[in-house]
Amino acid sequence: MNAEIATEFDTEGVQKNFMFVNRKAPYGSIYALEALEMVLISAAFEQNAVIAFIDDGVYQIVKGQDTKAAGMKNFSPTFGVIEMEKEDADEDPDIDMVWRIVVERDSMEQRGLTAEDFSIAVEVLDSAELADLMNAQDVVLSA
Amino acid sequence: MNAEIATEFDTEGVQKNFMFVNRKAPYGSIYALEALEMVLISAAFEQNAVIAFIDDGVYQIVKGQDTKAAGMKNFSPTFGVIEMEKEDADEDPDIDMVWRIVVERDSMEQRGLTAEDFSIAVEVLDSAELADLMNAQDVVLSA
Amino acid sequence: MKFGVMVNEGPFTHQASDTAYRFTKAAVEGGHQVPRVFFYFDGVNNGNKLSEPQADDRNLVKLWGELAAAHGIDLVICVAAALRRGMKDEILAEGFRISGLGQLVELGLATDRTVVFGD
Amino acid sequence: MKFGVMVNEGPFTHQASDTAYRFTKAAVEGGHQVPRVFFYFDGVNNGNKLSEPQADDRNLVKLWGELAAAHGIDLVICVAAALRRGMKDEILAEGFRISGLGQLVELGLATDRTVVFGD
Amino acid sequence: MKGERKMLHTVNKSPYERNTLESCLRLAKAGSAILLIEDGVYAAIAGSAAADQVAARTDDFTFHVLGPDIEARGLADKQLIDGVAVVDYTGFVELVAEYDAVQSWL
Amino acid sequence: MKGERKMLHTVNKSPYERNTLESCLRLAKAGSAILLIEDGVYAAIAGSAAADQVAARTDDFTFHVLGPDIEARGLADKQLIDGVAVVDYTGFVELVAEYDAVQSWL
Repeated sequence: MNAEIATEFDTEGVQKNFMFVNRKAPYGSIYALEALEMVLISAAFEQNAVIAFIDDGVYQIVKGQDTKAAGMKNFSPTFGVIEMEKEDADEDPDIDMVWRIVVERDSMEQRGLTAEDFSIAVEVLDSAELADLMNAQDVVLSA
Repeated sequence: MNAEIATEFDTEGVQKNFMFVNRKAPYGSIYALEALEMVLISAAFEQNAVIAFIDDGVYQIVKGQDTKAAGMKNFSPTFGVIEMEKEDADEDPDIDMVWRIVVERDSMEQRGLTAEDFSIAVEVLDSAELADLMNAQDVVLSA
Repeated sequence: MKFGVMVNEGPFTHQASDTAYRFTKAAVEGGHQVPRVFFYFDGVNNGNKLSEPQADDRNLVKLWGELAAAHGIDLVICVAAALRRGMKDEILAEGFRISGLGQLVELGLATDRTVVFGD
Repeated sequence: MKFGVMVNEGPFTHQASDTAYRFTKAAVEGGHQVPRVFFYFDGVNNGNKLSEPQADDRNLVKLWGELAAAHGIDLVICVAAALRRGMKDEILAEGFRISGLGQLVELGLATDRTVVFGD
Repeated sequence: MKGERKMLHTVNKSPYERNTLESCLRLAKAGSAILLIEDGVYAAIAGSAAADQVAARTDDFTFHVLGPDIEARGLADKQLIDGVAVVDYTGFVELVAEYDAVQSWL
Repeated sequence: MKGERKMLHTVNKSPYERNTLESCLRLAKAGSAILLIEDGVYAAIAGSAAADQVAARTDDFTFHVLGPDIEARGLADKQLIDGVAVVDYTGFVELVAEYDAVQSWL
C-alpha cells in the first residue's frame, strides 16, 4: 500500500535565513551558474539570504569575463541582478528581507585578488566573522 | 554535404603501450570502477598495459572492501582478474603483451599504507621511476 | 522531525545519490518525515526510467521510487536543470515529477532541517 | 595527423565536453583527422537528443552532431556506461552510435595521439 | 532561553584530493560537529598524513565518521584517530536532528 | 636516430581546489610541456599563492595556458607568470601534434 504524497506545503508567513555557499570556480563546472539560479528564486520568496563566496568561489564574481572564444554562456551579468535584488531589499520598505553578499578575505587574498577585481559590491569578511554568520543560518545550500 | 564516416579501422598487428592512470578513490565516484573496465578490454586486444595507482588511486586496491552497509556494488574482486591477466601474460608464451601493475611509493606512504594492505601484488615505484615509465607510453587513459 | 533532502548528482557517477537514499531511508524508518527530495544539477538524472544497471548492482532510480511510494515522499526534479540535460517527461520514472526551483525554497521553509548531498 | 578524442563528462556539468569540442573543431579545421570521438563515463550523456539548453546557450549535443557530419567523425557512446545511465537508442541523437569499449582501444591503435577530456 | 546554536558540518571529500576539509576546519565555528562521509572518511584514519589535521582540532569539534563508508573502503580494521566516533545512517539522522542546521561542504 | 620522447601534460583543475597540478609537477618528466586549461589556468596568474608552484619549475617544463579559458574567467588583463605562453585551440592542437603523447591529469 502506498503512502499519500503531499505536493504542497503551507509555508505562509515563514521566513528563514538561507545561506548560499559558493566554493567553486565558474565555467570549469556548472555549479556556479545553477547555484545562482537558486539565489534568484529565493528572492521571489522574500527570504533572508547570505550569498557567500569562499575558496575558488571568489573567482565567480571577477569582472571582465568574456566567454566568446571558449564558446560558453557568459552568466556573470546575473550577479548584477543579485546585486540589484540586494539594493532593492535594502532600500524598499515593502520588501521584507535582508540580503548580504559576502567574500572571505583569506580566499580573496590567497588568489591575489582585491575587492576592486569584482563586478559587484561585496562585504569582505574575516574567517571568524564568516564562521559566526554561517552558524546563524537555518538553511545552507551548497554546490 | 556530409563527409563519409568510417566506423572500422584496420589495426591488425598494431601494438602500443597503454597506461591507465588511476588517481581517484573508489566508491565516492564511479571513475575507479569504469576505468577498470577499460583495462580489461585492453587485454582482449593484447596490448601492453601499465595499470598505475597514484594519489587516492592507491585506495582502490586496499583489501577487505565490504560495501554491504553502503549499498553499493563491491567491484574490488575485479582487481584479482587484472592480476590474473598479468600473470597469464607473464607466463603464457602465446600471449604477446606485457602488463605491469604499479603503485607510487609516496602516494602509498602518505596515506599510511604498505604493500601488505593491497589485495593484489604490485610493483612499488619511486616517483622518478614512475615518471620514466609514464614518459614511455603511447596512449594514456585517465579518469 | 521533518527533513528536506537535496540531491545534486546523478546516480552512479558520484556517491551522493546513494548516501542521500540511505539517509532518507534511515530517517523515515526512524520515525522522521521526509516530505520531499529535491533533485538539482546532475541530480535530475536520478529520475531517468531508462537507467539499467548491471544485474548485481543497485538500481537507484527504482529504489528512490519505491521508498517514495512507501513513505509518501514527493520526488521533485528541477525543470530548468532537467531541460538542459534532456531529462524530460518521455523518460521520467514512476514516482518522480518535474517542477520549478521554488519547490526547493519551499522545502527549506516547510522542514526543520535541510540536508544537501553532492559532489 | 590522426587524433583520437575521449570525452568523460556530460554536457554543461563540466567543461570537458566544451573543450573537447573546441579542440576537435580546431584539429579538423587545421587539416588533421579525428576519425572518432569516444564518449565514456558521464560523457555518454552528450548523445541525449532530448537536451534542450536555454536559447542563449550552446547546444553541445547538436554541435557534436554537426561537426561529425561535416568532417566524417564517428561519435561512439560506450554501451556499458550508457545502459547504467539510461542513455539508450530511444533518446540517441543523430550522428551518434552506441557500441562497445573495444572501440576506444581500437581508436588508440588507429590514431597518432589520444587526448582525454574529463573532470 | 535557548542555548547557543550549533551546526553539523559534513565533509565528503578526500583530504588529499581537495581543500574541502581544510576549509571546513577553517570556517566551522568551535563547538560544531563534523561528520566525515564518503571519501571524507580517509581523514579519520590514524597514521596518515591527513590525520594530523583532524587530531589537532578534537578540542574544537566533535568528530564523527560514517561506518558504512569506512567498511566499503576496506578500512574497518584500521585504527581511527582518538576521539572520532563511528555512526551508521541512523546515527547520521540523529546528528542532523540534534544540531540546529547542517552545512554540507561540497 | 629518434630523439628522446617528450610528452604533453594537461592540467584542468584549480591548484587551490585539488592536488592535480602538484601531482603533475611531481610525476611529469623534466623536458615535458604542461598546458593549463579550464580551471587549471588559475595557476598561471602572477601574484597568487599558486603561482610559485609553477614559477619554480619553469626550468624543468615548458608551460602553456589556454587563452580562451583565461578570457572566460576575466583574467585577460592579469599578468601571467614569466615564461608561460598563451595558446588558442589551434595552438593546443599543435602542441598535441608536436609532443609524442598526451597525458590528461584528471
